Amino acid sequence: MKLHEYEAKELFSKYGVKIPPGRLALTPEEVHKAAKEIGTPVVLKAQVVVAGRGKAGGIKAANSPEEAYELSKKMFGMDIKGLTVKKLYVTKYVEVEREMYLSLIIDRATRRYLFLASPVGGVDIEEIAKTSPEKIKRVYVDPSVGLRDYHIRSIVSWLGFKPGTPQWQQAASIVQAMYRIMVDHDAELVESNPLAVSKEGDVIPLDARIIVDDNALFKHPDLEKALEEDPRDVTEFEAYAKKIGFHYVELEGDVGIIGNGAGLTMSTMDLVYHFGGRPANFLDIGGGASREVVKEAVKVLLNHPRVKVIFVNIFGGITRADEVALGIKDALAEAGGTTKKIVVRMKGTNEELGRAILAEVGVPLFESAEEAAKKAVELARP
Amino acid sequence: MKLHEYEAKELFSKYGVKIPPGRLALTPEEVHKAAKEIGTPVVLKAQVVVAGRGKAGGIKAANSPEEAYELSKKMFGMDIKGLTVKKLYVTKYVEVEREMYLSLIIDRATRRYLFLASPVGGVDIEEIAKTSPEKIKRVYVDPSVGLRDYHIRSIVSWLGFKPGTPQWQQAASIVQAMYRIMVDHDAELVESNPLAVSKEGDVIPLDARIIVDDNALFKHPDLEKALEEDPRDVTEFEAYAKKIGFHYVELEGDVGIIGNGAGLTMSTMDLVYHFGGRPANFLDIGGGASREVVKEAVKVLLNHPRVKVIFVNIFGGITRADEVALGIKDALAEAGGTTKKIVVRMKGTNEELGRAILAEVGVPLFESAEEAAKKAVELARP
Amino acid sequence: MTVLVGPNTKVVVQGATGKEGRFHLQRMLEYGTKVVAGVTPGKGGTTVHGVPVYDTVEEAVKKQGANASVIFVPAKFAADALLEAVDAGVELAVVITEHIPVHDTLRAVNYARARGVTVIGPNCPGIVAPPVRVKLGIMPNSIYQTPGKIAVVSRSGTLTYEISYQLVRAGFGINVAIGVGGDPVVGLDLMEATLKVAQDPEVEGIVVIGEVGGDAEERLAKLYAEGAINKPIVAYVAGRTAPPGKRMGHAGAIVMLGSGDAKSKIETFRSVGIPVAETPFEVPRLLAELLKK
Amino acid sequence: MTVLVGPNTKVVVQGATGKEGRFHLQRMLEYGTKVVAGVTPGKGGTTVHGVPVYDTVEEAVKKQGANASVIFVPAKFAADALLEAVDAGVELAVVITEHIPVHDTLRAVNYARARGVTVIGPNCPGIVAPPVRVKLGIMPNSIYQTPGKIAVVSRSGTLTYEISYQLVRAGFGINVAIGVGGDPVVGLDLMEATLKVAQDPEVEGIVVIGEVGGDAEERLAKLYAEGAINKPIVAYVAGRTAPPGKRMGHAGAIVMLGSGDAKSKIETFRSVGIPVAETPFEVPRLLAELLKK
Repeated sequence: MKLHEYEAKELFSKYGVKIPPGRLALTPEEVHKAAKEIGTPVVLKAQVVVAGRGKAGGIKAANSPEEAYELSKKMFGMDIKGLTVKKLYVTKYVEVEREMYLSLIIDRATRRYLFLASPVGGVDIEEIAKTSPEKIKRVYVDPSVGLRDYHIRSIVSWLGFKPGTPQWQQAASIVQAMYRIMVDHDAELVESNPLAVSKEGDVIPLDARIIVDDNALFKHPDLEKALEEDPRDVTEFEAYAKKIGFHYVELEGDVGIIGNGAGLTMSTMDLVYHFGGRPANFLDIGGGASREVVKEAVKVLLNHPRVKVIFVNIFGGITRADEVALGIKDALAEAGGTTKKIVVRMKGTNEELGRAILAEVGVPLFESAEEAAKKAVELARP
Repeated sequence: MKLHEYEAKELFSKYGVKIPPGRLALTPEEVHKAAKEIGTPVVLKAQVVVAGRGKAGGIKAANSPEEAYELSKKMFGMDIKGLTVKKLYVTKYVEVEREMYLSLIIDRATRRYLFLASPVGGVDIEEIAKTSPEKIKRVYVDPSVGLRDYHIRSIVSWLGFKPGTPQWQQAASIVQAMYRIMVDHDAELVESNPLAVSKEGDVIPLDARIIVDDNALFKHPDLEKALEEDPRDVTEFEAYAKKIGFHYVELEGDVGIIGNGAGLTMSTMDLVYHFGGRPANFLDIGGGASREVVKEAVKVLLNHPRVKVIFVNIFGGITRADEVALGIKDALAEAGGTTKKIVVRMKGTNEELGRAILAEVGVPLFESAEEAAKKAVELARP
Repeated sequence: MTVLVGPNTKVVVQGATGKEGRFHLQRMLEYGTKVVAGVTPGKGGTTVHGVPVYDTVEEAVKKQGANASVIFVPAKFAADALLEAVDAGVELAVVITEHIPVHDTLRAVNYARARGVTVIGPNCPGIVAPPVRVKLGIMPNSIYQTPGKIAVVSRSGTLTYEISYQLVRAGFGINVAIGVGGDPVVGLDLMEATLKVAQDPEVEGIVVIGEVGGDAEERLAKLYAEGAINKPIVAYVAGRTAPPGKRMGHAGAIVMLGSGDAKSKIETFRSVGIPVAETPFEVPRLLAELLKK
Repeated sequence: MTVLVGPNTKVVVQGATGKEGRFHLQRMLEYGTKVVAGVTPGKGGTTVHGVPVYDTVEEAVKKQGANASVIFVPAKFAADALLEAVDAGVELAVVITEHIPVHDTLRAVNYARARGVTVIGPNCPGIVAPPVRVKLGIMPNSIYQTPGKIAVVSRSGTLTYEISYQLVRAGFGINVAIGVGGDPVVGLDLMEATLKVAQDPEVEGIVVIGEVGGDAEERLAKLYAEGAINKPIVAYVAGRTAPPGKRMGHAGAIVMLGSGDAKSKIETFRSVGIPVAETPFEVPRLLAELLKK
């Protein structure tokens, strides 16, 4: 679950970090009121959980409540990388002395928490890694001992602060807060970019990003509720497929993909691409493949406006091909006819039986996934 | 720091464990009032931090507030193993169905927390270990992962409870509370003995014992304060020597011992005992040995009523014998004469100088600790 | 012989009385695995397919000599189940369970590793070794009937079966197949598992199946380049068409902070001389070519 | 050669600018130890007796190649100092500091062990090896001028010096003396340290100095009885006259829950054939007798 900036900043604040005054606004009127209360100049920030919203026009400064009001009218409803702007975060404009980068992730290789710190920030870490990799300091924190003073010292001095200064203290408390947020909220990422020194000399997280482990949401009912109320980065279709229990990701092509298992489904997407097609989605029905589940998956894609061809690729050791075939037949029957084509590749038991059932509804069953993929791509051609 | 039973039980209660109603009383009048409030029968328990107070007459039952009043008059001021009874804990009499043993310590060998559990309790663990060692279950908890449900299941089922019963739940929450107390309060021992099942079917810690790591008291100012107000298990002399900064333990003999380093001081006690004497104390002045420190140590023992001979055994690589000698001379000067004898064994630099200084005040300096010990023992003979 | 498992592997199934546990316990028995005990707290004293069930792993170890565990318990309790297995003294634990919170995994896996216990998973199909007919996991038995010299090491489940099937059809035999798990943090990662199978003298060739997310493939390539592995490797990496910032089914299959995309993994493999198949079906051919050399 | 330390041991002193650290840094240098760096947060850039001081152990390791640390920092910060040393990659850490809370030690020592770092202490005099003239600790240099074949392993400080002195006077040379520390939880306990020195071919005889509290002596006796140590051992155990339930100077020197008294330790040693000296001064004679056999 990706937290909105305003949610992330509220968490920072809850952990004692000083953040610029800000208000969430859902209408231009609320923006006007917020700008007035906070005092201009303010910054209007579109609350969409994608990177690069600034370049996409999702961040604007305003010198008066009126200007904020007018700007917000254009911003509400904007589309930023496929997401619609419904919330604006109105925040005090901060004059910045310098910008830094600080994030906390889980390092897979060492199985430790890992702080990435750079005295240069404001751009993506990918950018920093490319242009000045020597500026990135990695500080590993083992979960069995937790964050210690020597870690903090190492990070804060790398960011360029001097021991004993108030800035050192502020930066240290931000490091501590980020670590506590990471652990207490089962986060996968806690990032402050830019972390800034203001003209007044305060160390302030100008932007904040938190991603919480979806598997741990059951421990955090408040977040679960917030996600339910605002599903944020899922499209309508993703929400629909997830509700049924599928792993689903929206892509941009026209060949609908259904696979069992994440790796196989991805490789099916890649296969379609390899033969010149464009996958429309990733839909993983999970390891097994029952009649009911297959039916539901096919129904999802039958309802998908962009999908022209549905490519079902099931590899099952003990999965019965006749079951899968019946699931597809059921989906077609429930839909009551469709213009979409279906191509099935299937490895399991009772393949002949499955082939016969699919033949009834005019769906070809392939044994070779490559042949099936070629066919799907061919059928999708205009 | 050894907690009194009432303090330990308050902690248990704070961690959600049901304990029998109880009141601390400092006078017979308070005992009367407490017994009335709690409702008789009650048990009066002397709050002295030594084992075996029951056998020593420190635990009495009373059927009425008047009986409690009368009994308490005899109990206040009682001497139990050298400690004076100043506090009584008046607690509701609990009819017991069965008694168990449960404790939590730090296991040195595995460097883990260790629960010792026995379905048979009420006697010392030493006793259980002798008579029915097979009844003791050891459950190790690694600090890096903490107490987990499987540990609790293992302990609670060993104690004889059935999953799903209210007793199981009560016992499980006692295990959890003990672990939390151990970790939160830097304890070295958390013990409930007996842990009892009452006739009503409740699982209750009838007695509770907690020892907190002295080195961690700075983290627990409330406990530090409680220790200051009630030094509990230290004699007047121990309190006096500790205030100066010495490790001091009272023994029962008449040869006063001063050593530098714990091992050397113990071995000096043993040496005196080996040659037929009886050490009066353990006084460790620490690794080094400055003039001032030696003076203070000697002064402690000069003031000790039972000590006839003071045996100073200093082994120092770079310690100057003349410094030590001057310390002894200073102490004697400040005391203005004493009937006590002093024997010094000393290994360091400037030994001749030291010998000369000590000779002035009639104190022999030995190079051999064995010779010195023999001399000390001889001098202590009536 | 095969790595990690052998004729003396005695398996306890944690979560044996649940639907999944029960089903796969039987499949494991059918495959030939010595499943000696099941564990479900509160179900001690019962049996599953003739296998005795205990309340604790400790009992299963003491009474049946179990030295390996396969874990099917629900996500909320699975990390604890792993800790219990470690404390009970097993040498190998395979965690099938998906959706375990990653911070829980982190703690449990680090604990196991510190105690010298090998963990496969979580969120994995397990390990299967045809030469000794031992399976701790959920791979379809039918695919793993042909013992041989090829090791398959993979971050995926069904894709592993698919590629194993293609290998067998092409005439290869399987020495061992390890699905290391699709979570960001696993007990034995793709690099470590590859290194392990490479050290087995019985293994002649290795198929590595990677996917988007993390840097295990890159670390493996580095190791290979340094000469730490001198066995032929063919790789396949799933997810070239996966968009950044999106989780592709597996919790670990995500391109984050600009790292972990399939293309760079493929390039890295190729840059150190590891051939990468364009499709899963190309793997057997590339492997045959490599082994001919 | 000696165990744990050698000519390549490069020492960083944590807490180098404090009174104790400063004093003993000089003594270690005088003894011949390669003290390459000091560490005190905020004092980076200064020097102590010509040795450069850094803010972090990481810097000391990177810039001076330190591979061992000796810790003099105050009790409240000492466990963290140990963790820092471990994370910085030293192989050996000697914690001199007394009065560290035992739960803090527990965490830090377990962490170090899990990462393969040897810890001596806390609350210890350290390690000194006359043949290589390396000292990480606070032992008086004057006592350890005679290299030889005897290893002294001890839970005590000054008593170790005393017995070492008696050994040298009796004509023995010292190979290594290790004071394992007087706390209940130490990084390398009496049993483990004895096992370590016993594995050194240069060691011909071992003097073990135990005291009341814990069961390291009993575990050592068991190991000896099982044949894991085949070097002559002479033991001494301090605290026969220590009353139960009282802490004898060392936090770890306490008879608790009926275990740890000196008499039973002495009896256990004798029951497995390890001679125990009645007084510290008997040690050289017993050792000489044993080595003559």
